[in-house]
Order: sequence, then C-alpha cells, then structure tokens
Amino acid sequence: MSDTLDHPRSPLTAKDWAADMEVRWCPGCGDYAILKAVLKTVTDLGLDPDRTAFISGIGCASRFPYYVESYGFHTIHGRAATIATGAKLARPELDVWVVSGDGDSLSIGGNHLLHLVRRNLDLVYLLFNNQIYGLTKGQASPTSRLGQVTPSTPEGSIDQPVHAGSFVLGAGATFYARVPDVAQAQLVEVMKQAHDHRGTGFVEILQNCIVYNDGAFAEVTGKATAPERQLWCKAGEPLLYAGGRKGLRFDPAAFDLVPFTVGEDGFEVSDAVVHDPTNRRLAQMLAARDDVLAMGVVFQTDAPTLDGLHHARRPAAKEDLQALLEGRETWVVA
Amino acid sequence: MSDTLDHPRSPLTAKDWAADMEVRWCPGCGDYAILKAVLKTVTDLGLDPDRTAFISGIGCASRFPYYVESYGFHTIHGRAATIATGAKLARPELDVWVVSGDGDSLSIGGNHLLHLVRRNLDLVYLLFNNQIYGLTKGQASPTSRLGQVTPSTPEGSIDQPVHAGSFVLGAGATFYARVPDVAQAQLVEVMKQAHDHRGTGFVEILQNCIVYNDGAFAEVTGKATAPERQLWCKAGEPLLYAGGRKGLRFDPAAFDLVPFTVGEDGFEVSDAVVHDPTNRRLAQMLAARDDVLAMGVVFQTDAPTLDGLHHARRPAAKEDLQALLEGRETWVVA
Amino acid sequence: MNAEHGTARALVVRFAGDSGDGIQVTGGRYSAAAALTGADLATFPDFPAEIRAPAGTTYGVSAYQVQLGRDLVRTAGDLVDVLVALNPAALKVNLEEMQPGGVIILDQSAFTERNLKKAGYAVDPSTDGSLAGFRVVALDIQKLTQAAVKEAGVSAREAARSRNFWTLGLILWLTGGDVAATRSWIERRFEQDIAAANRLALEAGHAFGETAELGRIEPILGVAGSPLPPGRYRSINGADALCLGLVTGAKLAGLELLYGSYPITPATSMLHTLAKLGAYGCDVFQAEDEIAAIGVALGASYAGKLGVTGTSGPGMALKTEMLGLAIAAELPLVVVNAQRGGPSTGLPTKTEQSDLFQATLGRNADAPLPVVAASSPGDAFDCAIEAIRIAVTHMTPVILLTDGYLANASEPWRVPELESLPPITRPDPAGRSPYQHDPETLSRPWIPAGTKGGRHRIGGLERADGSGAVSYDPANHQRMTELRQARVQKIADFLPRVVLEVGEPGDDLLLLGWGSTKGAMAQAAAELRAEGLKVAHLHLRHLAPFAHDLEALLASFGRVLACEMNMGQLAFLLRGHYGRPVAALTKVSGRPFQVREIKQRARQELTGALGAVA
Amino acid sequence: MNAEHGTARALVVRFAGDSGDGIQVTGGRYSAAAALTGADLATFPDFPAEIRAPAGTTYGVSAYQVQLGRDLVRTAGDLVDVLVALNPAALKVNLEEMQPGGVIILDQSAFTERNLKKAGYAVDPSTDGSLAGFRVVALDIQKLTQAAVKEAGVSAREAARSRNFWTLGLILWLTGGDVAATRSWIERRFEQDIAAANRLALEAGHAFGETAELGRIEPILGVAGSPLPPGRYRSINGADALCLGLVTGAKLAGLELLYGSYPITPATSMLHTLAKLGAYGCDVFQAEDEIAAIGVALGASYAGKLGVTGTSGPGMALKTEMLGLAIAAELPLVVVNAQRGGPSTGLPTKTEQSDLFQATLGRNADAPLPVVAASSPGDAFDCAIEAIRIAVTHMTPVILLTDGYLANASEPWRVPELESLPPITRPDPAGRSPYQHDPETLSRPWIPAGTKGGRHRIGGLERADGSGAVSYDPANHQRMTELRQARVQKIADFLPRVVLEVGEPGDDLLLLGWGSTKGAMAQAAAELRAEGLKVAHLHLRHLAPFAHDLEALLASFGRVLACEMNMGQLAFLLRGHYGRPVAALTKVSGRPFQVREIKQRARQELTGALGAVA
Ligand SMILES: Cc1ncc(C[n+]2csc(CCOP(=O)(O)OP(=O)(O)O)c2C)c(N)n1
Ligand SMILES: Cc1ncc(C[n+]2csc(CCOP(=O)(O)OP(=O)(O)O)c2C)c(N)n1
Ligand code: SF4
Ligand code: SF4
Ligand SMILES: [Mg+2]
Ligand SMILES: [Mg+2]
Repeated sequence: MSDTLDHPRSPLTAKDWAADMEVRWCPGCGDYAILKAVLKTVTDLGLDPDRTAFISGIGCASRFPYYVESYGFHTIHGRAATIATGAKLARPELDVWVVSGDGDSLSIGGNHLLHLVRRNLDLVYLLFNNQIYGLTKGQASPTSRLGQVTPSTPEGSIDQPVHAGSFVLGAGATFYARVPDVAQAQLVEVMKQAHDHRGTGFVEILQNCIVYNDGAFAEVTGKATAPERQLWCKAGEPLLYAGGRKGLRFDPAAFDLVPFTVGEDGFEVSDAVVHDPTNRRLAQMLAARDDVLAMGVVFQTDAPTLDGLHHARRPAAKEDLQALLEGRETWVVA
Repeated sequence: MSDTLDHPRSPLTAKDWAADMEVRWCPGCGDYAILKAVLKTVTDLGLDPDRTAFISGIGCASRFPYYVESYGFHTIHGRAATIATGAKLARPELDVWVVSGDGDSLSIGGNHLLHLVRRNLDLVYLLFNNQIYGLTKGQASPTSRLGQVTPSTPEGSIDQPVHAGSFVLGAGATFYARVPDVAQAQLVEVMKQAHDHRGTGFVEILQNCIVYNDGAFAEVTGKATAPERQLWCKAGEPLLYAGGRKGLRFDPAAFDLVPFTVGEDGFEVSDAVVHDPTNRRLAQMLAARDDVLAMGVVFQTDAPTLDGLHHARRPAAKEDLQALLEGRETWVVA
Repeated sequence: MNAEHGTARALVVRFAGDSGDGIQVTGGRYSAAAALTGADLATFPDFPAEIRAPAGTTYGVSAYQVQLGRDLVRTAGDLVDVLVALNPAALKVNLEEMQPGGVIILDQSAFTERNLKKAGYAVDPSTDGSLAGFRVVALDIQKLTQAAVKEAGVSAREAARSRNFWTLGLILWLTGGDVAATRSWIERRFEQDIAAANRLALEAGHAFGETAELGRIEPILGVAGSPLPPGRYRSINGADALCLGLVTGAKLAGLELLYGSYPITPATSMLHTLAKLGAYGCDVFQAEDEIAAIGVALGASYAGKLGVTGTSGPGMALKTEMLGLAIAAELPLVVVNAQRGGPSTGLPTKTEQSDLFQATLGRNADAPLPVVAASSPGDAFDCAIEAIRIAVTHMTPVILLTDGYLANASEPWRVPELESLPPITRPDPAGRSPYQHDPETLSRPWIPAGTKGGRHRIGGLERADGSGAVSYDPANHQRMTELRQARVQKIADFLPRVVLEVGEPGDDLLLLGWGSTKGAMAQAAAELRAEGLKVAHLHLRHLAPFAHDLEALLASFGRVLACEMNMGQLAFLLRGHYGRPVAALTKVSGRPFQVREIKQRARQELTGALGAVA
Repeated sequence: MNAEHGTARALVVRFAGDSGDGIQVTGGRYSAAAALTGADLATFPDFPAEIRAPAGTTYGVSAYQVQLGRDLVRTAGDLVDVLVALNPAALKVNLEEMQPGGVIILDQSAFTERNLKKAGYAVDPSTDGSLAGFRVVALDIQKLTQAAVKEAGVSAREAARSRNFWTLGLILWLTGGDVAATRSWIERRFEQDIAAANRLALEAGHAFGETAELGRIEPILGVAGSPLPPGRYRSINGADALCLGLVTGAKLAGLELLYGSYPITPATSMLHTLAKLGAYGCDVFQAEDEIAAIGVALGASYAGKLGVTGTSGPGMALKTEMLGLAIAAELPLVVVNAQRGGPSTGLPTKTEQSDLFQATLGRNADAPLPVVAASSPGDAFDCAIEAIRIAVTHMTPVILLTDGYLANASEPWRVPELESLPPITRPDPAGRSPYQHDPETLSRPWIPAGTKGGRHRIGGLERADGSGAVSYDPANHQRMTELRQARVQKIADFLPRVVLEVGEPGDDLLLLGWGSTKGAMAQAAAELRAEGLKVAHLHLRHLAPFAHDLEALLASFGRVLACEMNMGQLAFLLRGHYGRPVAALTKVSGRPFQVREIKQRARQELTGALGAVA
C-alpha cells in the first residue's frame, strides 16, 4: 500500500479497531498474536477504518476480517486475491489487506497469488503460514514438511514443500518479508513497511497452529535456538545472525550464500554479504534457505502498480454516449 | 522422464509416429517445427507409442496430441497437468508428455504447473510460449510484453509479464530448459535430455505465432541478432555468447550476473561464470534476464519424483478385504 | 422470390469461401449497402473453428448469409436464393441449403483438381450436371479481378485478395444495388494502393454484371420504401449491442462498470468491444482465468462499481462457486453467458441454447438467481439494461444468456435516444443497516466498501437475518434460505405482463421460446396463422423468475411446444414449475432453427401426431 | 418409552457438552455397548463448526444422540428421553427437543455464574423451576469424578477429563447396561494412567447409579433379544461404509482405485479413511484443489485405474467443467458429494440435500450423467458399489450423493460376505474400436492409455460418431448429443424395479424420498399406516436416470409428497420429467427430519389442506 492516501490520520485506538465479535480461534492459536499486531499496526498508521477493507479466503486465518472494525469480506477458498483486485481497481483509495492461510494462498489459490504479485496490486497481503490446514482439521498443506504425518498423509507427506518466498519472488513479487507470530514488535514494524510499500506488500507470518501442528516453528522461535535460526535482514547491514557471531557470505564456488562463523576459517564480519533489499537475486538466495531463515523485509523494489497504471491509463471520460450508440454508419428511415 | 523404462527400443520412423490426421495450424506457424522435432525425438529415443501419451490443455499448442500416433488426450484449458498426474500415478510406466501454451500453462493453469513441478512428476512438459493467446485470436497472455497491443489491450498491456523459467524455478522445478522453435537440432537434443531427466522435464519453447504475434522472437532468433541474444548453456563451460566474444560474469557489487566483452575492461573468458546446471541460484539469475536469453538446459537437479515415492510407499497388497469390512469390533446376532 | 419464407419481397444471399477470402467483410458490406436502401435484414455469419484452416478444405469454409427484404425480415433465411461459392469446398458445404432454382455463382479459377479433391469431389460438380436444378454462373473471377486491378499496381497476391470486392460488385449489380456506399467505405478503410485495388475490383464486378448482361436476379436493392419504422438506424450485432447495453445500463444507474473476463469463444468479442470503451465509464480487466474474472467483478461490486463478467459454457462452470458467494453476500453482479455447443469444449464456434439448466439450477445448495435471455441483436441491448436494473435494485447476481449466433448476427437497429430511456433508481442505503432487508424487494442496501460510516463485514457463511452475524442456528438457516428464494421470486412483482408475439390466448398451439430462436419462431407462427391455423408465439425474456401471469397464460393453450436449441430444457423447467405437460422441439446441430422445421413440427402437434410430453 | 416414536421398546439418549468434553467418544461408546446387547440403533453426532470453540458457549456445544431399540430403529429419534448436559449451554441448546417428562442429567459443577452467563441464562434454569416438566438429576459430576479417579494418580486436569466416562457409567447403569465392554475398550485405547482414571470414573459412575438409588430409567440394555436379522455385525458410519464400498466395488471390478481429493467438510472423513487403505488397492492423492482432484482421478481412469473423487458443494462447483470432459471423453469416474448446507460456504458442518439440481442438471450444455444417492450408512456401502458398476459398465462419470448427516451417523451393519457379492463384469474391449458404441449399453470400450495396440486420441471437442475424429458437422453433433442422452437413459434398462419401503401401489399418499431421510420417512409411513391411513413410502436410490417403472408407479397414487432437506428439488425434477403434480415437504435447517414433522404434513396432504404443487 502506498502511504500517499489523503485520509486524515485517525485518532482511534487499537480497541476501537477491534470488532465487537467473539474471536473464535482455538485458545493458544498464533492467530491471536497476529490479530493483536494488526490492530496495533492500523492504529499506529492512523488508518481510516471506513476506507480499510480486510478481505480473506476460507480457513482459520481467513476468519480474520470478522475481528476488525473496518470493512471486511470473508470470501471463498483461495479467491481472496481476485476479490481484492476487483475492489482495488474499483476504488483505488481503499486500503486493502488480504489475509489468507498457506492452504488458501499456496494450494487452491496459488494461481491468483502468482498473478496478484506480478501485477503488483497496491495492497498488503498477509500469509498466515502454519504449515497445515487448520480449519479442515489438520491435513498436510503445500508448506508441510516432507514426511509430516497428518490424517491425509498417514505415512508422511511425500510432496516437496513450496517456499512461499521463493514462489512469490519467482512470480515477480515486489515485496517479501517474513516474521514469526511471536515477534510482536517486528510484526508491527514489518506490516507498516508492507503497507507503505507501493505495490503488493507480501508478508509471510510463521504462525503456530496449536491444535494440528503445534511446535512447527518451535526451533525457529524457541529462545535457545532462535538466534541460530533467524537472520533479521536490515538494508545496508551485513547479513549476520546468532547475535552477530555468524553470517552469510557469498561463495563463488558454491555460487550461493554459505554460513560462516565470525573469526573462524579466516572469515570476518566484512565477509558477510551486505543486505540489499532491492536485489531479487539475493532475496531468492535468502528465501530458499531452510537452515537460517531470513526475517524482516527480505525484498522490496519499486515498480508500477497495476491499479496505478490502470487509473493513469483510463481515458478521460467522454460524455457522448449517444454518439457511441450511433456508431460510425447510420441511415435514416423516413 | 527417466530412461529406465524397460520398453524395447522400437524401430519406428518419424513417419510412423505421425498420426493420420490433417494438421490444422495456420500455415507458417511455429508449431509445425516443434511437431517435427518431437516426432524426431520420440523416434530417436525409440519410444513405444503404445506406452506414450501426449496430454494437453486447450489452445493451438494443445491440438498437438491429435498429430502424434500414440495415446493422446486433448483435455480442458489449463488442466493438462492434473490429468497427466493422474495418468502417471495410475500407470508409472507410461511415457507422459504434456503439451501446453503460455495461456494454458501460466494463466489459467498456473497453479497446477506450480504443484506439478514441486511434486516433480516424472514426465516431460513442453510449454509452447508464443506470448499470445493464439486460439482465441490474439489476446495478451501472461508472457506478453508490457505495452503489447492486442484486442483485449488496445492501449497496450499493463500486466508485468511472468518469466516461465523464474516461475518454475521458484516453484521448485528440477529441470528447466529453453529453446526457440527454429532451433530444430537443439530442440531435439534438449527434449531428449528432458525425457531422460528423472522428474518433470520442463522445456520452454519460444514459438512464433505467425498470425497474432509474428516476430515476437525475431530479435532473439534473427540471424543477425541471435548471437547477441542467445546464450547456450553447457554444463562445465563458461557462460559465453556472441560467438565467444561476450560472457556473463558474477558482479558481487550488483550481486548478479552482468554481461562483459571478452578482452574489454580487463575481463577475459575466465571471468565468465562456468555453467553449473545443478545450481538453482545461477539458473534463477539466467532465467530472469531479458537481454541475453539462456538457452539449452539451464537447470537440472536430482530429486525424488512423486510417482516414484508414491509407488515405493505403496504398502504391500493385503488380500484380507473381508477382515477390513469386519473392522475391529463385531458382534453376532443369533 | 423465396416462396418458403412467405414473401416475394425478400432475398437470401450466402457468401462462402476460404477463411482467407474475406467472406465476412463481403457479407458485412453487402448487408450495409442493403440497409442503406431501407431494406430490413438479418444475417448469419458462420466461420470455422480453426484460426487459419488450410485453404480449400470443407472445414475451413467461412460463410455469411443475409436475408434482405422489403417486408419485415425475422431470420437470415432457411434456403439460399443466391450462393457465391469461391471454391469447391464452399459449394459442397452449402449446396444442401440451396433453394431449388436458385443462383450459384462460382469462381472457376478455384475449381482445380487439387481443390476438388480437397473438397471431396471426384468430378467437377460444375460440369457433371449435378447443379442442373440451379442457375449456375461460373466465372474466372480470379482472372477478372487481376485484370481489373492492374492499374492499382499492387502485387499479384494483393490483387488476388481483391476478389471478394469484385464478387461484391457483381452481387450488388445482380440484386439492383450500386457501389457508391461501398466505395466510400473502402476509401475510409484501406491504405492507398489497396484501397485502389479494392475499388477497381468492386467497380469492375459491378460493371461486369451490366456488360455481360447476366440479367438482374432480383432488383431488391433498387426498390424504394422500407418496412422499418421511421428513425435513425445502424447495423449492429448481438455482441456489440449487448456491450452498448451494459455501458448504457451502468450510466442509467449512475454507476461505472468493471468488466472482468477471460477470453473464450464466442464471448471474447464482448471483451474486445468493451476494451475500447474506457472513455464511457467502462474498465476492462483481462483476468488469469474465469474464476478470477468473476472474483474481480464481484470485488468491484463490493467496492461500488458495477461488476460484470462474461464467458461461455466451460467458463460458466468455473464461475459457479463464486456465484454462490455473490448470492450469499447479496451483491449486484451481471454474468453474461454467450452459449456455444457442448458438452466440454464441444463446438466452440457453433451456437446452442443448452446452458439454461446451468443458469437456472446449476449451483450447489438452494441458490436461486434471476436469469434473462436476449432474443435478437437489438434485444441484447435492452436485456443488458434489464440485467443491470435487476442486479442493482434486487442486490443479486443476474445471468444474462446470449449465444454464439446472436453474438455474430446483425440487424438494422433503431438507435435509442438516451434521454428517452428510464433511469435505474437505486434504493438509497442511507440510514439502513447493511443486513436489513427492504420489505418491498427483500433486498439489503448496497453499502460499498469505503463508504463513510458504513463499515460492516460480509461473507459466505450463513448470516443471521437482520444482524448479519455468522449463524449456525437451524431456524435462521431455514428463514434465510426461504428469504433468498423469495427475494428472487419478488423480482416477478416488478416485471411487465407477458405479451404474445403472435396469436391469441386460447389458441390451439403455443410456440414458446427464448433466446435467439425468436425470429424463426415468430415467422413460423405468422406463416402458420396465415394458413388459418390457430398458432401463437410467446418469447420469454425472463427465465427466472417467470412472470406471474405466465402460468395462467400457458394454461389457456391447447398445447404448448417449447422450441429450443437444446434437448428440451425450457420445456423441463416449465413442467417442473407448473406440473403440467409441455412438449419440446429440439435441435442441437450448432445451427439456428429454420422456419420450415418449426412449421413442420407445429403441424404435427396440431394434428396430434406426437405425445404431449417430449 | 417414547410414545411419539411409536414403541415403548426404544430410548433416545443425547449427550451434550463442550467440544472438549469428549461427547463424541461417550456417545460412540454408549452406542457400542448398546449394540453388543443386540439392540438396533441409529446415531446423530452433531458438532460445532469451530475447531475448538470457546468453552461454555452455545455455538461450541457438541452433541451425540442415539436411539436404541428392541424393535427396528430407523432414526436417531425426534425427542430426547434422556439428556446429559455437561454445562448450561448444552442444556440451553437441547432443551427444546426434550420429551416432556424426560430425564435431564446435569453437571452442577458447570452451572457457574460465568457459564450461565455465557449460555445466555439470567438465572440458573436448574433452580428457577423452568425444568419442572422433566425429571432432573443434578449432580456435581466434576467432584464425583475427581474423587473416583484419585487413586490413578493423574493430574487434576486429566482427572477432570474423565468426567465423560463417569457420565457414561451412570447412563449405562440407568439404562440397564454394564461396563464390561467399555472397560476393555478403555484398556485397549489409552495409556496406563489415563486408562486407569477413565476406568475408575466409568465404574464409579455406574456404581453411583446403583448406590444412590436413582432408579433405572429404562432397563433397555438389559433386555435380551434383537430385532436384527442374524449375522455378524459391526457399527459403521456413512463415510466409512462408503469408503469400504469403494474399495470393495473396485475389487469386484478387478480394478485398483485412485482417490483424488481436496479436504472439505464433511467429505474430508473419506479422505482420511481411504488414506489408510493403501494395502487394499486404494491410492490416495491430496490435490492442490478440487479441479486438480477430479483431474487426477480422470487421468487415473484414462490410464486404467478407477478414478474417484470426493468433495462437498463448493468443491462440486469447481469440478463442473471437468465433469463435462469426462462425459465427452466417455470415461468412467465416480464423484462423491457429501452434501452440506449452503449456498456458498454456508453451514459446513450441517446437513442438507440441496445439491440434487447441481448433480442432475448443473452443467453447461446437454451433459447428462447418472446420479445415485445413499440413504443410510449401510446403504452407502451398496451405493458405492453401484456407482462403480455404472461407471465402468456404462463408461460415464457417476455422481454419488451422500450428506453430512449420513457421513457421521452410524448404525449396526451386517458385515457382507465378499464372496456373496456379484462381481462387476467389464465389457471386453478386445477387437473393438475405442470409438465404437456397444448397441446394448451405447458405451464405447475402455482402452486405457498404455494398452498394447490400442492407441487412440480423445478429447473434449465434439467427435464424429464411429471414427472419433474431431467433427463440427451439424448432423453429427445432433447424433452425438442424442447418443449421450440415450446412453445415460440406457442405464435404466439395467436397474431393478422400484420397490416400496412401506405400503401398496394405489395408496392415497406416497411419501417419496431420497438420501438420508429414509429412516424418518419409513418410520412416519409405518406409524401412519398403523393408524389406518393409506400411506406408502418409496425411497429412490437412482435419481438419474429414473427407473422405467417409476412413472407408472407414481401415477397410481392419489398424491405424491416428496420429502427433502432442500427447497423441493426432487419434486421439481419429477414434475419436470413427468409433467404431473408432485408436492414437496421441505426442510433446510441443517438438521434431519423428525418423524413427527413428516407425519404432520402427510396428514395435511391426506385431508387436502394443501395444494398439490408445492
Ligand atoms: C472450494 C473449497 N474447498 C475446500 C474447502 C475446505 N477448506 C476450508 S479452509 C481449508 C484450508 C485451510 O487451510 P489454510 O488455508 O492453511 O488455513 P488455516 O485454517 O490453516 O488458517 C479448506 C481445504 C472450502 N471451504 N472450499
Ligand atoms: C475454461 C476455458 N476458458 C477459456 C477457453 C478459451 N481458450 C481456449 S485456448 C485459450 C488460450 C490459448 O492461448 P495459449 O494457451 O497461449 O495457447 P496458444 O493458442 O497460444 O497455443 C483460451 C483462453 C477455454 N477453452 N476454456
Ligand atoms: S485449528 Fe490451528 S490455526 Fe485453526 S484456530 Fe485452531 S490453533 Fe488456530
Ligand atoms: S493462431 Fe498462431 S499459434 Fe495458433 S496456429 Fe495460427 S500461427 Fe499458430
Ligand atoms: Mg494453514
Ligand atoms: Mg500462446
């Protein structure tokens, strides 16, 4: 979303933004934390709830619009992107937030996501990735691990998982960020950046489904292991993690990023690649890693938005509909 | 397709492989050249036509199965991948070739393509990319250029085109090759490699639609310009083009491949990156370029195939269906 | 001169040749010239599925038929009075629909051994006597054209391309017309050289008719007077008329329009037409598939534009799920289905009316919606406006049915005066809850996303009547299901009474139709009536809900025969609604009804030769 | 003891509580214990849409109802004789379906102020006299359980979880049962500590009944004898039975099966069940969406396995286009639709029969296919075999309808002897052209891709009858369209005669049904007949095509009343087919019919209080 909307900064609180509706996720679900962060984000951004629309598909994640005191449309499975596109084309000043699960976005809705990001509609897209189908009670999703045992894969999943980041970057996305549900402050920060991005601000949120896939990100987010598994990207700063003890350098032989320990094997902080969020190649390398997960804004580039082009292109209104009805050749019957 | 099928090398000629059916493409259409190359490929490979199935969607390209004397299924728009998946799971020994247009594969069928390549079904996928909807008379496709004027985009297309290669590589494809329709010999060679690849051998063929998008690849394939626009990838050899006068080197500052002229600015052949088809990062850099197009086998990696895993996983047949019907708790009513 | 179509003041001309022969242009220009003389007319363009089918094949034949008349013309004609066949394949394919004694104009230059073989002729039909029953004019049109255009200095290939204008000139002469209008059109349309060549060919063809003393077939173009009501006319095909109707309807409702579509034959022409109408409040979005197309349209309606989507059978199938959401969400939406032959990919370029079941009943759950069908090119304009009126006043998706034949067929159309069209008044949502149903229409107010002070949440889960909250309450679902049905039924309260096209209530037989069969049915009924038979004709625009007075009207007839280009879908629906017999005359050959087919079956019905239920 | 269901030898018990209270397990175990005593029974599990709905809310109530009887039991019962309500919300939601004078067992510990408020009670209903018409047993089950399981040494939380087994023990005692079977099930099912706690709770509940001298409500479990025919029985729900039927049907046809599906409630349970049956020739593929799921299934059929796909309403909508291809390609395919409430996402966990229009008519073009509907859990097994038989012998996609209620409901099922089931003989394709239609079935031979010597091309474009070449020929399309219809119609030649469940041809009223309403309808008809009314009941398994003798049978009745959980779809279809009146009793509340509802309407029909056409 661009930050150029002319709506006045509204003085609402996060409480004003919470819809008067009982939240129906399972107790302990990661969705609660995300809801909290979103409410804080829209509050901090001072958005106008009457100009804001949350649009979702179907799934636990997609219940989201009911809980925000703005416009909301809980649509059908996998198609939120299409409805958001229509809403945005029809009313470009609308602040559109798409909320969708990994099944909704990457299984049934994969094609619409591809086309949404390549067209670069100016909206925020929040992917709640819990690596499972929550609402339908726990089947494997396209992001489920190889070997994951679920009721539909009793002997373990044999489908190679898709990386949301690799997929959207390959499809031409102009913004890709990743955050775990538990990182409240960063989540708010990243969502603000996604909102300020002119184009599709795609945010993958690692979300814990406590009922059907509890602990899927336990290692990534666990206190002890998190430093070794999360690398927070900052523009212009070296790609370091583990409290600065480790980094990623480019190895021309491997033709890829490889991890190193600062001070070991002759590698120093200066060997770490400096993060350039505008570089899609770098982002692709970062997004593909399973060992250390790039967090924060991994990629962001300027590009025209479809809604922008669409409206710029729209010819000046002609009033002469009567002439159009007549066309170029008429004759008169007396 | 793996090369381990136990079918006998059949002594058929390309003529035997041609179905007794009038070919109905427009005179001069690039599809003719591809048909010729495919017939040569299957002949050279000595495939058994009774064990071969061409499966397509809808579009000019998708008329293909009618012209090959093997099994053929002309299905519905965008869904060939799903039917091919079913056929392959049901009968793994079947030699499956999917034929599909850019609209069929990347517009309506984008989702199935994503899931096909990530699952790595063991088949060949031929994408005929003419950057247009041929059969429906010339509307913009997802690969059409920005600004391209068509009946559905009279003021020029404003949708950022998708790169087939970037898309499938981001989706996890294990094989990506590109060839222009006019490069008959290379087309045959590449298709053989795609067939021998264990997994989804995805080949993007640049195909000229003489009626609705004539000359879309004129620069890429034109005698004068081709050397500057085509870079033929060979495993273990430096990425050189323009008859060896130019190359691609990795520029750490740009963090990308950049073109250079051999002998200029101090760059020599040895600065060119050596092609490693197993490196997905390199392939992504190559696939994304619009200036010089990587041709031949850009990427190929070993990975388990879904059909392979599926059949390996299949439990030994139990004969005791009667016991299954009874279940674990029965009682007798006398 | 065609006795079968009941008037001596009409003529059926059919142009046929290869797809590359410019047949559609010739036919279109001939029709335009005829229209300018005040003739009424109806056309039937019929082209192959292949983009560029190989020259000379039967499946590559492109044809254009026009009936023109000094009395009202209702169809493109059953049998052909004058056939222009530019090659053997064109002759082969069209011969069986020739009027005995009709005129056949052949281009001898195309009757080569190779072409004869391609068309499946063992011997040349123009020489073996098999055309004995016709008046054959065999000319080397190729050569005549090349000679005529020499001075234009174009290449031999370009010269050959002017053959269609030579033919047009000849036909204009043979039927009493002149070349003035066509000449100026050529001048406007083509570049210098080509314009010159085409003009020279046209004039030469016309002059040839005169100098070769072929004898005018029928000077119908030279006859003065017009059967049409006075006014300003243009020629229009169904697809264009429908698009103009959409743009006009949106304007009448004070809305902008967003047309989301994915190309598919024969709906694509609407996409092409609307793509050029950006200046008239029409945004066009070519989506990645039909699901996205309807999603984008629904999203537009959600945000306050009028969402419209257009497609054909296979695409309709894909839109089904989203239609359910539009029904549940109670949002306006217009879905145009240009029907084609099926099932599956079927016959993309052939016409059929077989998506009626799908339109009326083809969704999961009890999911009623209104269905409107256009019956002629001009009617497509009115129906588009009607569909928009229903969508925005009743807050519902509307399906508007047209078909491949209607999309391409054209007729003279009296250009409507915008000011004379009644505006579409949308209920004012101010002060109403977004979930509150108006007692008169049972519709909720339309409060587009972004409206100040109107924020609310909607979705596809069942909602509590009134409060709009998600509800799994059994009684509420019962109530909401009944409300959805009643809401669509309510639309009938606002419909005009049904009016017979021909005949009187209580007649012995009612011919009941919908869609593009109207002309043939009205003609058949009129001709049968002229024979003294008590046959009436009723044509339905509203297929869901049916008008309140339809049941009583149907009951007044001795027999009811639904005529449809499907296996009897309307007849089934009427029986389903009213529980009384309705017979069906069906045709699914991909071609429109002929008047004689309807007359024949009607006679059988009247003599009781067939059972009442088809 | 329930007069309304017409026998004193039956009892309706309903367990209700929070989703986390183990209600479904309790109900299931109670049913199993009852079945072991030889009782007949029918169950109705009813759970919330939310995965873990917040405790104490009305929308989070999970319930399990069972009717058990010493005579044949046809439904889970209209009114509840014994209600177990583990919290105020459970009481609130279920009270209105209590039999006057019935027994209500409450867990007092859950009747806290907080819980009462959550359930919307201002005052405690157990103390304000509003339960005066019932026999209320209010106990602190929580405390009793904790005391009972102390020696198992589990945590307080775990101890609380055993509450359902305490309750089960009590109910077993109250209804004359013992704990032996349940005890050994607990031992098999749980780990040490938990098993001990559950066992102790069970025994304590049972003992409590005895020692507290509550008085047995109805010793029905202690009664000997069974209304069921002799044989080996198991308990089965509709989803499992259908899956077993698919695996068995494939085996009878000598085929392996590939089940392609995408998760959706309530079809998902089939996916889960079949995923475990790899060893029985069943491959399962979880696809990326419903289109891919049917595509994979069709691809499997193309290559020689039996392709099956299963889904619910919104997913059916997405499969529509591919169904058209399956029809055009003439390939076998079974599509299972577990219906749920709609439109759109609707009420995913509630039952409905509203996809009948979609199944029979919901495709573009004239695209007929056979439709079969299961009417009980056991019947789902037979119907799955029947669907496979039709698909492979008639080379067509078949839709098999079931619904959310049927999927979850269970009943005692006599385990069939595999050997006694007739094999499905597939026509031998040898020597036949893949495009040649057998005169008896009008079906082409099935020559899977990969068959030696059988290579050929198929697709969704219209094909020439006989040769199989793509054809745009008008006459051919007419012929092929008629053939597709005749081919489905032909299936009726192979169907058994329709047989009334209850009553005689010529009775005053026929109750006509399909699907899961069978039990309630048969019960209603039997009870009305017992009152001396001439009411018959017919239940259709084949909804397309209808059996040949159906029309004449229907005509024999004074009135025909279709009873359906939709707005009258079967009634509409019958009128559409036969052009004669059929009335409809409809219900779309997401709950199955009650016997009394049917009886009431039937009485009205008989006294002519309602018009004939609904
Ligand atoms: C067309 C259709 N297919 C299937 C479903 C069933 N369904 C609902 S949500 C869902 C997937 C949920 O997974 P995800 O998108 O990851 O969301 P989560 O519940 O995990 O947040 C499915 C398959 C549906 N509602 N509609
Ligand atoms: C569901 C559906 N939507 C649309 C169509 C119409 N259609 C047929 S082919 C095609 C696109 C053709 O383009 P492409 O796939 O690039 O193939 P090409 O003709 O260029 O080879 C379309 C939109 C269809 N047949 N079915
Ligand atoms: S099922 Fe999982 S994702 Fe869904 S609400 Fe429960 S915990 Fe959250
Ligand atoms: S339209 Fe284009 S792609 Fe299609 S057959 Fe003709 S030239 Fe080839
Ligand atoms: Mg998920
Ligand atoms: Mg194309």
